[in-house]
Parts: sequence; structure tokens; C-alpha cells
Amino acid sequence: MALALALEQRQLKETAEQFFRDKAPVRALRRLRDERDAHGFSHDLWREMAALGWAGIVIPEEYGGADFGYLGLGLILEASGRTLAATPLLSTALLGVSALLLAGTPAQRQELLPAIAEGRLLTALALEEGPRHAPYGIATRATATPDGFRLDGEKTFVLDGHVADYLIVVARTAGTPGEAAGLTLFLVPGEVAGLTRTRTFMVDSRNAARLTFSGVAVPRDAILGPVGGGGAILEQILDRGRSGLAAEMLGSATEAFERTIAYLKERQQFGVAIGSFQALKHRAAEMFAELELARSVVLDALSAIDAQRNDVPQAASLAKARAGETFDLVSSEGIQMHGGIGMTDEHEIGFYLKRARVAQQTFGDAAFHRDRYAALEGF
Amino acid sequence: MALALALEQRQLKETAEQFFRDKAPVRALRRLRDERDAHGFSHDLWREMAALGWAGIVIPEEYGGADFGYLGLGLILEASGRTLAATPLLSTALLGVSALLLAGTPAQRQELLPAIAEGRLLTALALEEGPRHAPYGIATRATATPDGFRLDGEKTFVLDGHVADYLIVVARTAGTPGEAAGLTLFLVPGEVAGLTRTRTFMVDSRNAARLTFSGVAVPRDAILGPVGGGGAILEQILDRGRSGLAAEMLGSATEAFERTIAYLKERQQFGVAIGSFQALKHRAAEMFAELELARSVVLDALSAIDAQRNDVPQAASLAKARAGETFDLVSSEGIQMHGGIGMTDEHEIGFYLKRARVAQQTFGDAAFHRDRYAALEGF
Amino acid sequence: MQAEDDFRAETRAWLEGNCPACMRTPMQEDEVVWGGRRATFANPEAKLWLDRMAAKGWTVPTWPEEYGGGGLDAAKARILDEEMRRLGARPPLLSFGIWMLGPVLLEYGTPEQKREHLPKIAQGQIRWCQGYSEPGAGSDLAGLQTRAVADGASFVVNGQKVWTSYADHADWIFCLVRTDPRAKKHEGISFLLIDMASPGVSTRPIRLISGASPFCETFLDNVAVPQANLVGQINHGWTIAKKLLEHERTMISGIGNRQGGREHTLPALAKRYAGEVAGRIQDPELRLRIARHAMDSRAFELTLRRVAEEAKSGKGPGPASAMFKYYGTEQNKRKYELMLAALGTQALGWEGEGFTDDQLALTRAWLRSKANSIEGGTSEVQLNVIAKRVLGLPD
Amino acid sequence: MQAEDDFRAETRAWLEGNCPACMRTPMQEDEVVWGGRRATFANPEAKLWLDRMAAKGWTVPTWPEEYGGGGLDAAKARILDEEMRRLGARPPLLSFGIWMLGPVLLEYGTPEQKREHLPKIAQGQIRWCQGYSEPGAGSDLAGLQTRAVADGASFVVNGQKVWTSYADHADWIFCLVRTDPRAKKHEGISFLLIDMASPGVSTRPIRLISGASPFCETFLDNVAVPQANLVGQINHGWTIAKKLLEHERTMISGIGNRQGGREHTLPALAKRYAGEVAGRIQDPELRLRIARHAMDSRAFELTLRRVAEEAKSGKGPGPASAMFKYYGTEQNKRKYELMLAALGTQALGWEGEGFTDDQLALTRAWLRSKANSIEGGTSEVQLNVIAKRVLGLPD
Repeated sequence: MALALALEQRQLKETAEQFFRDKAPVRALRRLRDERDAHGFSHDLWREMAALGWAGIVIPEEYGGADFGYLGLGLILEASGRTLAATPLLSTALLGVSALLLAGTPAQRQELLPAIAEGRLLTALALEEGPRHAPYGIATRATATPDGFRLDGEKTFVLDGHVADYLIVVARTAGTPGEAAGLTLFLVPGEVAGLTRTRTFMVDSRNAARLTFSGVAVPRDAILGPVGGGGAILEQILDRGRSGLAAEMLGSATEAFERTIAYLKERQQFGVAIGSFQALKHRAAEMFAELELARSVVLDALSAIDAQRNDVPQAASLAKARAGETFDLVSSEGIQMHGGIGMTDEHEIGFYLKRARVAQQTFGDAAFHRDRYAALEGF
Repeated sequence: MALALALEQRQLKETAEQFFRDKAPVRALRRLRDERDAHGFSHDLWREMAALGWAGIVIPEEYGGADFGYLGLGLILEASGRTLAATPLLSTALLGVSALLLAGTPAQRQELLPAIAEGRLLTALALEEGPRHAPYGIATRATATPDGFRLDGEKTFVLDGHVADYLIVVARTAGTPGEAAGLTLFLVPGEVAGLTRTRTFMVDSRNAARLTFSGVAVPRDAILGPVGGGGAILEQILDRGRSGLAAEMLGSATEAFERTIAYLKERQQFGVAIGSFQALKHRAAEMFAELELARSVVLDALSAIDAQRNDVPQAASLAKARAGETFDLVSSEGIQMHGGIGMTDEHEIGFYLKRARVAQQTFGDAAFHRDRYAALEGF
Repeated sequence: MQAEDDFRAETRAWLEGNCPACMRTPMQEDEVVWGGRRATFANPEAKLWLDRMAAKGWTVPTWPEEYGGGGLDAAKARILDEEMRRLGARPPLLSFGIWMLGPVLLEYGTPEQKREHLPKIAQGQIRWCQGYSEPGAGSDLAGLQTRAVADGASFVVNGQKVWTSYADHADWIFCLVRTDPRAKKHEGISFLLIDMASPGVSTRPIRLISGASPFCETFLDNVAVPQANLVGQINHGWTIAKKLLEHERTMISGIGNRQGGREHTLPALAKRYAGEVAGRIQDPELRLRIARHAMDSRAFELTLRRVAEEAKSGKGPGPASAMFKYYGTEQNKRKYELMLAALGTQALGWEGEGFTDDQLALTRAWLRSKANSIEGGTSEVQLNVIAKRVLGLPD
Repeated sequence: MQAEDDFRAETRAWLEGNCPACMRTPMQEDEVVWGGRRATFANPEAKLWLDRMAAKGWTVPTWPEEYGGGGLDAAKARILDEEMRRLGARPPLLSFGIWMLGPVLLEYGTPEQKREHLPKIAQGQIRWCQGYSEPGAGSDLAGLQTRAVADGASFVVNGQKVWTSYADHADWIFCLVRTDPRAKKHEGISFLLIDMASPGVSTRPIRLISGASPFCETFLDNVAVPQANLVGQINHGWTIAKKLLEHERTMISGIGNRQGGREHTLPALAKRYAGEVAGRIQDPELRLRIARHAMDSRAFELTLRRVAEEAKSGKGPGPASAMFKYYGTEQNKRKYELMLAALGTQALGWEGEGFTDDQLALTRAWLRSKANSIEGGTSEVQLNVIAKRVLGLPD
């Protein structure tokens, strides 16, 4: 296993960092917010990313992808995290592609993966139904009909759900909320009779949709993976999502940290740079250690996916928990160490604080993953 | 309710602090340890304390006590904690007296309380059976016989159990371990057929005994409180014990803190006192805040007992948890801030570290009391 | 004690008779009466209530009657406070003039200054704001650069203040200004009163990460201020400033406390959003964190009470206010982080559909709470104060 | 690669043929071979194993052959290490001479010094200890006061060293001494080798809070040391000292790691002592704390690996060793605190009946762990180093 990056990977990372600095700096996110952009991200930017091969970075070459693996995708997510770039990387390049790779039929893959790689098609994972991550807490029902299934239920916090061309809907074909068994995944077009989509405005200036399914009819070939056995696939999709999101959070936390360190060197009070105060120094050094550890677990989780290791769940939970707590810490300390100026909307450090908490709540917070890790490790 | 001390109480506290500084400094504890003292405390010291009225400080005047209440006893415990004085205050003046006051028959009180007040009689609470506090985890059986009961079982970590004239034994007359119902308290002489007592040497240089009861016969008038209903009384005894122990820990933590602050002012490195380093200053200031909060909750818990408030359980859990964590913190930081010299047996700060962990484990650690507090508060 | 019992009876009767019914309900933020030239009242009763209280001097009960106060001693003032609480009566008037400037003028003001300014504060005619911080002088407040140069009977003031709360609604501002740039930095500062209607004064609101805020930037551009508006001695303003900072610290440390009522809802919210099993919050880590917070809050509340009691018996709180400021604000921040953990994505809405008003307010309140440990002296400054003034650790 | 494959095959065969069976089992602390004039061996095989390895130069595989080393390059040394691990072979010799003094002499020693001292280290004939800290010079190591005054062909040394591990069993000591008391404090220090059999050297063991310890105080009373025993230039000893400190830091940061095997038992211990329900540790807070610790340990272990890999590809660890020292030792302390929480009063015995040997050893190990964040540079010093040398924060 490689935790140190190879040359090719380091180059990708540098290219990506430069790209986001140039094309999607924090002020681009601010503009999306201030203009209440209907989509919540820039389609032009996404097309440029697709042209660079990033939309299809984990897609096999036979479907027009770059086949660069999850570590490669993680590096791009990390770079995007530095500038808090709002893109469909998570919803589409990571979650949508993973679902298709893990469970798609050849026909489904052939239909969707090339279009995703070209940046022409967006997906969204319609999972959550409550305010806190609960992968098995699904009440949305899929009722068998002569032609397929009928979907009824409500979904919340669906990233890019209002613009996705295809929704990957987690519904229950059997069992009761709380059970892993009885879940089934469906590929549902974004525009379909009976589906209402409402865009919500989140504190991190990203979007997320609420979806209402009332009697949405889906054909049999919309089933993604085994009927009633979607739980195991969902966990695999989520672990990839968690690892990729951890990479994004790592990038954001690293950037927030570096900005804070720069401010500590620059800001003068009592005739000296505030970075000369030992209490702040020690807190900065502790954050450095946390970031170093976060970097290792993120790389390990991504490598574990690429190597198809059997400890992917542990590695993903470790990465998500630690990257999340590190980002929470660094963004909170970022505000405190910037003082009053950091509290103003004019300054950018606050955007990191806001993003940290939304990312923390996405796919399970640190407490969720600590509990899961302990259970996976048998205690 | 009074959280600020009245003049009379402040005087008692000062007297007690002076007494322990003179008569039972830390080096007295060291001597007890180095000489492997059979009792683990000084009987002479206890007689002096009794002469000052402290053995019977919560005993009503009709039984020869000072009737000064639990706040008074707490002040003496706090003072004793400053020098880590090993005395039967906890086992006898607090736990034994509380048990008799709460559940004793007039005859039991008349027989024992005056002797306790005079310093002639020691008691011990024989409760625990495992390494972690579990008031209802009692397996020791009390089987009814024609003349009374027969006790069979093992007890561990019985403070002063090897020297006590009377043991207050928590045994099960019904039910199974884990249940509150079915517990009964018994007053058992320390020297009785079928009872084996082994003194253990704890890391804090105090003593605690292991007791084995095999077929120990006790008469019916040895029952303390209602048969099978001892659980509720036990909790009341324990809450008084927890509050008193919290007071002792507060004293110890305060002393460890003050010694550390003095060292920060005295120890020179890099040409300045190490107390001028801001990182240490901030940690010292945080400890100060913790100590202030600990002081308030300890006073509140003691006042709650004296005022017979119905939130004694919450107040006791709050006091025990917070005093314990504060003492843990301050004693750990005490070692760290003293550096190498603090690690030597020659220096006294290490005794505080050792006492902190034993006191933490006595009557439930902070985690136990957080869980209990939440349950008591209905969540 | 008879006098006090009589006073209590009179007060109770007067309040019963004079406090309008709608002034006996909990006050929303937009119903606060701040007074001033451009005073607004949510309803006519609010104005009536202010006028009646001001007439008795009870907007500032302990100030001398000659300056518009009630002339009450501490015991009677406490009785008035208790009786108002008993009735649930709203404070008729809130203002920085009452909290901050008034006490300063009473101690340091000239008779003319007292006569001029105190009655207007008491009656809510003039609204004051505070001009302390500057862009380059935050924690290092004494590093302020706003200059006041004597010019005949006036000072000419130039500079920029920041974090001036409600400056855009205030009539006057009390300012720290540098009058001797060559003196040591704590020694060249003076305390000046400035009419914001003077030419050269302008303000601009500050938008926070939580959205709109009462804070402003205030620009002073060749503002002429009569020398009569100097409070205390020239170049000795720092003494006044320090006193005011302690007031401010105590005010802010109360934040967690004032909103104390809400904390009790944290377990309830957690049960509702995170689920409950057998009466317990389902998520074990969340439950433990909430228990820890509840215990810390209770301990903090008991400490506030203990120190207040000790203060009564002669031991003043002194630098302990730094401890309260530090702990109270950090505890308040933790409360909001726990709210977020409990409510998950429902506490992360910004605007628009999908969230209740309460949920959206919570998001903003969480963001706003991050300033608690910065404003009124950062947590770091408070820890420095404790280390130095309470523990006596060397510089 | 052929050469390496050949070397691996040869090495494997040699080890198979020469490592006694009882040297292939895990080593207890009292079985360590430290060498020296008064060397002790737990059994004859231990001596045989040392002699055989020393004859091949494999007690110090990378040292030059002329000084008793194996003359292996890094690749071959790694192969030897791997093959020894494969077999479970014990290290034939541990010593401060190998870890610390040897590398210094190789870099700074004169040819005479190398010829005199290195072979004796390699063969375990002389046991060394380190004389750095002094009672008044802990974190401020450069504040040391032990004086060495040139007197003819000798230095006369006076002073006191502390925390000299195993000084009571060592033959020689390498010391930092002050040779120019008027120079700036980092500039008047020299690095001196002292035979502990010299008149005027005495030692006294230090008892720790955990009981007996290898640490000593070492007193130097008019000790005459030949000038030929000066390593490097006079008054330039600080350069050597800094290099050695980095070695030490790295060694100590491995503590948590070396004992890593045990950490996996923490959940098992917690289940046994604190109970389990449905496969979970019963106490929810203990379970969470153990989970947090297990995750932190895994993250730390991955970081050690990552940085080692990056070092191979050219990016040296550099000041990152301070991060490892800091985090590793704090993590080790947390481990023992968790052990105590899990085992309750059974981890709080001091001696005598009522506790198993393992339990009593745990009590002592917990106490001993408190020194981890003090020895080899305190945690505070490590954080200072990170802030300054990694983050570039100003003094």
C-alpha cells in the first residue's frame, strides 16, 4: 500500500489545485450564494473539469473514463476543498459512478457512464429522510406494480437533487425502517411524473434538494442491484462517498489552517505578530498534528478502495470521523484566531466554518463513525 | 441555600487546615507507606480529631456529636484532602454515621454513635464485589436462618475494612445481581467467625480490605433498615459518601494546584520563571476555572444534604464527577508542569496523582455519574 | 425592615396599577425600547410604560434623583427588581447609556456633564454607542490610533472605530481617543463624548457571518468636539476604559445565562431529532456530551451564585469576572455546537424553504455565538487576566 | 537485485544456522543484553548469540568493518532486519553506544577515537550512558552548568548530571559540559567522553513515583579527563547535542508503537472488567473513549508509515519527529488512563495480595508513562519546535 504519493499523483494534485485557485476561488462560491444561483454550481466549470477527465476519473476506459482510481478522485476532491468549490464531483463523479460500477447492469453502465464522463449527465443519491444520517431508516416505499414499481415517500438533503438527470433512490421493498434488509436502489429520471423537487439553501452556500415521490412509476429496468439486497451495496457506495468527502474536508481544513497560520504571522497586536504568543503556537502545533493524522487516514481509505481491501468500512469511518473533527477544529480555531475580522461576512474564513458543519453532517458525523468503527472492530 | 461560607464555617475550615498541616502532612502518609503500617492510618491522630468533635461532627448532640451538618464535615474532609491525610473520616464519620442516621434503630444508634463520636469505634462499608463501582451488582447472599441470617460472599475495596469494629455489609436477601430490589444492610462485627479480612496496599498508600464471608451468622437485630429495601438507603448513604469524597478531592486538587502554581513561579528555565510561558499560563487559568466550578458543586451537594433537598442525587453525582475530573486534571498537569522532579518519589506531587485515581474509582467514576445524572434528569 | 416591607408593598401596588398588560409578556428582540432622538416603540403602551417609569426615575433606580434617577439604595433597588420580575414586567428602556456611560459620568463627570447627559439617558431621549475598538486595536485596545488634537476650545478628531454596536441608530458616541501620541501607549488616551450629528461622522453597518448585525464601522473625519466633552483628565482615559471593560465582560459572560432557559430544551431537542430509547437520547455520544454540558452549566450557574453571595459578604468578584467571561462564552459556543449535532441538517439551513423559522434562527445564532469569545475581550485575553491578576504568574 | 537476493538467501541461511532457538522468542526486559565490563547474560545462548553476531559485525550492521561493523549498505541492512524479524531473532545487543554515541563518533570523532571506542561498542565490551540533563537544566538543556576546565593535558570536570539512565551499570559516560562560561549559552558547550572508573565519579539511583528506575544522578567531583576525549571542536558541542536529541526524540516517540501489540487488548480488557452487552463494551462512555483511542492509534501508525515512505522518496521527516514525539507519548499516556478506567480498582494496587502480577505491573506502567511527555524533550518543547521549525511562527 502506498501512503506516499507517486509522481503522477503529485502532478495531478498540483494541476487540480491550480485549476480551482484560478477557476473556482471562494469568491465564486460567494457569488453563487449572493445571486441565489438556481443550480448552486457552475455548469461551465463542470464541463471544463470533464474535459480534463475529472468527471470520469474513476470510470473505466471502456466507458470513456480516465480509470485513475479513487485515490486520483480523492486528490481532485481535496484540491476542490481548498477553495470550497461547489461542483457535482461528490454527487456524480463519486456517488453516481460508484453506484453504477458496484451495481449497474451492463446496459445501465453503457447508457450512463459515458455521458457522465463527458460532463453531460448528473446524478444524485436520494437517501436521507431525516435530519441525521440513517442509512437504514428508510420509510420510502417501493410497491410492486405490473410494470415495475411505484415509489412513495420523501427525501431530504439530496445533494444536487434538484438538477440531477438521474436520481439513485433508496427505497424499501420490504421490512420496516431501521432494517438493512429490504432496501432496493432505483435509477429514476430527474423529470418524472409524481416527483416534486425543491431546492434548499444550506448554510455552506451549497445546494441540497427535498424530493417528494407520490406514486412515481418506475419500470423494472430501473432497478439498480438486487431487489431487497440494496443495503450492502448502499454501504459500499457510502463508504466511497465518505472517503471522498473526507478528502474534500482534508483540503478545506488544510487551506483554513494555512490561512490562519498566515494571519498569525501578519496580524500585529501589542507590537508583535500574534503568532509569537505561545498559547496560540501550541494550539497551532496541535492542529498541525491533527492534520497530519487526517492526511494519513484519508490516503489510507482511498487506497483501501482501490486495493479492494476488506477493511474499507473501518478505513472509511476512520477517515470521515477524523477529517470531520479536524475540519471542525481548524475552522473553529480559524475564526477565533482571526478575531473580529473573521466574524465578518466580508472575510472568507467564515465560509470554511460553515462548510465544515455541513460536511460533518453528511454521511454520518464523527460520533456515528466512532460507534460504527467500534462495532466493526468487535467491541 | 448558602454557597458562601458563614464565619463559623470559615473558622472551622481554617482550624482544620492548620491541624492537618501540623499533624498529618504528606510525609506522614509517606511514612505509613514506607513502614507498611498495618492499619494504614494513625489511631492517635483519629483520637485527636475525635477530641475536636470531628469524628462525630454530623452526629446529633443527643448521641454525643457536634451536630454541625454535612457542610461542616465536608470542610474537614476538604482540609484533610489538602495533605492527603489518611483517616477514618470517610469510612466512619461519614459512611458509618450516615448509615446509622438513615436506617439505624434507636438501639443501634445508642450503641454505636456515642462510641464513634468518642473515636472509640470504627466502621466500614462493605459494598463492592468487582473492580468497578456497582451498587446493585451484589452477589453476596444473606440466607434466613432460625436465628437471623447467614452471610456468604466476597467483598473488595472495603475502606478501613481490616480495622473496622463494625462492618456495614450490603447483601442480597432476594433477587439477582444487578437489581436494586432485594438488598439488605447488616451490621456485622469486625471479628466474627467465618469472616476473613485481608488488608490490601493501594497505589495511594491508603488501605482497603478484601473480605470473605463464609457462613457468617448474624442475629436479627443486626439488620440495618428494611429487609430487601436496602437499595434506597444504600443510595442515600452513597450520595453522602460521594459528596464528602468530592469535598476531600476538592481539597487535594486545590493543594496540588497551588503547589504547581508556586513551582511555576519558582522554577527557572531559559532565564525566566516557567510560569511566564503563555501556554502554561493558559492551562493554569483553565484549571483555576475548573477548580472554581468544582468548589461550587461540592458546596451545593453538601448543602443539599443538610437542607434535605430532593435533588441530592443529582447534586452528589455532579460533585463527584466534577471534583474527580478536576483532581485528575490538576494532578496530571501537576506532574507535567513539575517536569522530571515531579516524577521522583522524593517529591510529593506524585502522591496527589496516585490519590486522584483511587478517589476517582471510589463510589463511581465521572463516566458513571454522568450517565446517572442524565438518567436522573430524564434523558 | 419595616421601611423595606412598606416599599415593597407600595412598589407592588404601583407596578400593578401602572404597568400595561402587554408590557408583562416576554419581550422579543424587535420590541426592545432603546430610546434616542429617533426612538421607535412597537406599540403605544411601550411609550407609556417608559414615560411612567422615567417619571419615577425607575429606568435608572439607583441614580440620584437630581439626574433623573430613582435615588434608591441597593436594598430597595433589589426589591424593585424582584417585584418587576414577579410581575414579568419588561424593562422600560435598555441602553448603553444606562449600562456603561452613566456609571462613568457619575464617577468621573463634571457637574455640568452630569446635568447635561444623565437625565437624557434616564428618560431615553439620547441613545449612546461605544467607540472603543479599531481595526488595528482589538485585543490590544490600548494600541488605538484615533487622534484628537486640541484646537482652541475644541478637539479635532480623526480616525476609525469598529464594532460600534448600533452606531447607525445612536445619537452620541463615547470614544477612546489618543491625545498624546508621544506618551506610553496607556498614558496618552482620553475619554471623549461626541455628538454623532457633528459634521464628519459617518457609519457603515457590518455584515457578519451570521448575517445582518447591530455592529458598525464609524468614521471620524475632522470632527470638531468641544473640550467640555472630555470626561476625566486628559490622557487619563485608560483608567475609565478599564473600568468599562469589566462592566462589559460581566455583561457578556451573562449571555449563556440569560439564554439559560433554552438549555433545558437541549435534551428534549435531542430526543426529538436524534430519537430516544427507554427515555434516553438514542445516540450515546450525543447523550454523554449533553450530560456533560448540562452538568457544566449547572456548575457554572452555581458558581455565579456563589461568587455573588461572597461578594455580598465583602469579597468582591474582582478579576473573577474574567473567569466568568471566559467560561460563560465558551459554554455558550458548546451549547450551539451541541444543538447542531442534535438537529443535524435541519440546523444547517440558510434561508428559504425546508426549514422552520426556529431552525433558521438557530443556524444564525450558532454562527453569532462564535463572536462571544472574541468580543468584550477574547478568551485568550481573559485567560491572560486570570493568570496574571488571580494567579500572580509573571509576565 | 541479484546481489540483494543472494544476500537475503545467505543471511537467512546463516541466521537459521547460528541463532540459538531460545534467542528466537520474545525478549523480557530482564533478558536484554546491554554489554559492558560487568555484562550479564540470562543464559549462555545469549552470550553465544552476541559473540556470533559481533563477529560478523551485525550488532552494528551499517558501521564500517574496520570499526567492528558489518559494512552493509541501507538495502542490505534492511534485508538483515527483515530476516531477523522473520525468524523472531532477538537483538543480540542493545546499548546507548550503538544508538547514540556511535553515530556521533562516526561523524565527529577523530580516527583515534573511532578506533578506540567503536569496536568496543560493537562487541559489547563497554557500556555507555548519557550525561545531558542537570537539575537546573531540563527543557533548557543549554543552561547546563557542569564545568570542564582545561588543566594541562586534561580537563577537570565538576558538576552534577541527572536522568543518566543506567549510569550505575555503565562504564563510560558521554557528557555535555560547559567549557566557556563567558560565551553565549549555546556556544560554550563541549562534548566529552568520561571513563566512569575515574576518581571523583559517583552515581545514585533515582526512585520514581512508579518505583525503582534505571535513572541515576551522576556526580562529577574534580574528575580528570584527558583532552583527547573531547569529541568535535571545543565549545561546539551544542551541534552534536542537537543531533543526538533528534535521535532520542525519535526513539521515545516509538514507545507507544513498540508496545502497540498491547493496545489491541484494551477492548478485550474493557469487556472483561467492565462487562459486555451484545458484543459491546457495556459502559458507553468507556466504549467511546476506547474507540477514539483505537482510531487515533491507527491514524498515528498510518502517519508513521506515511512519513517513512515519504522519507524514502526523498522528503526527510525533519522536525516532524517533534510531532511524533509529542503525539506518540500523549497517546501512550491516554492508553494507560483508559486501562485504569477499564480495570477500576484492580489497576490501582501497589503491592502485596489482592492483585495479579499483571495488574501490579499495569499500575507501575501507568505511573511510568507520565514521564513520557517529559523525558527526551517535554511535550511543550515539541510543540514549540513544531510551531517554530515546521510552521515558521515567530519567536
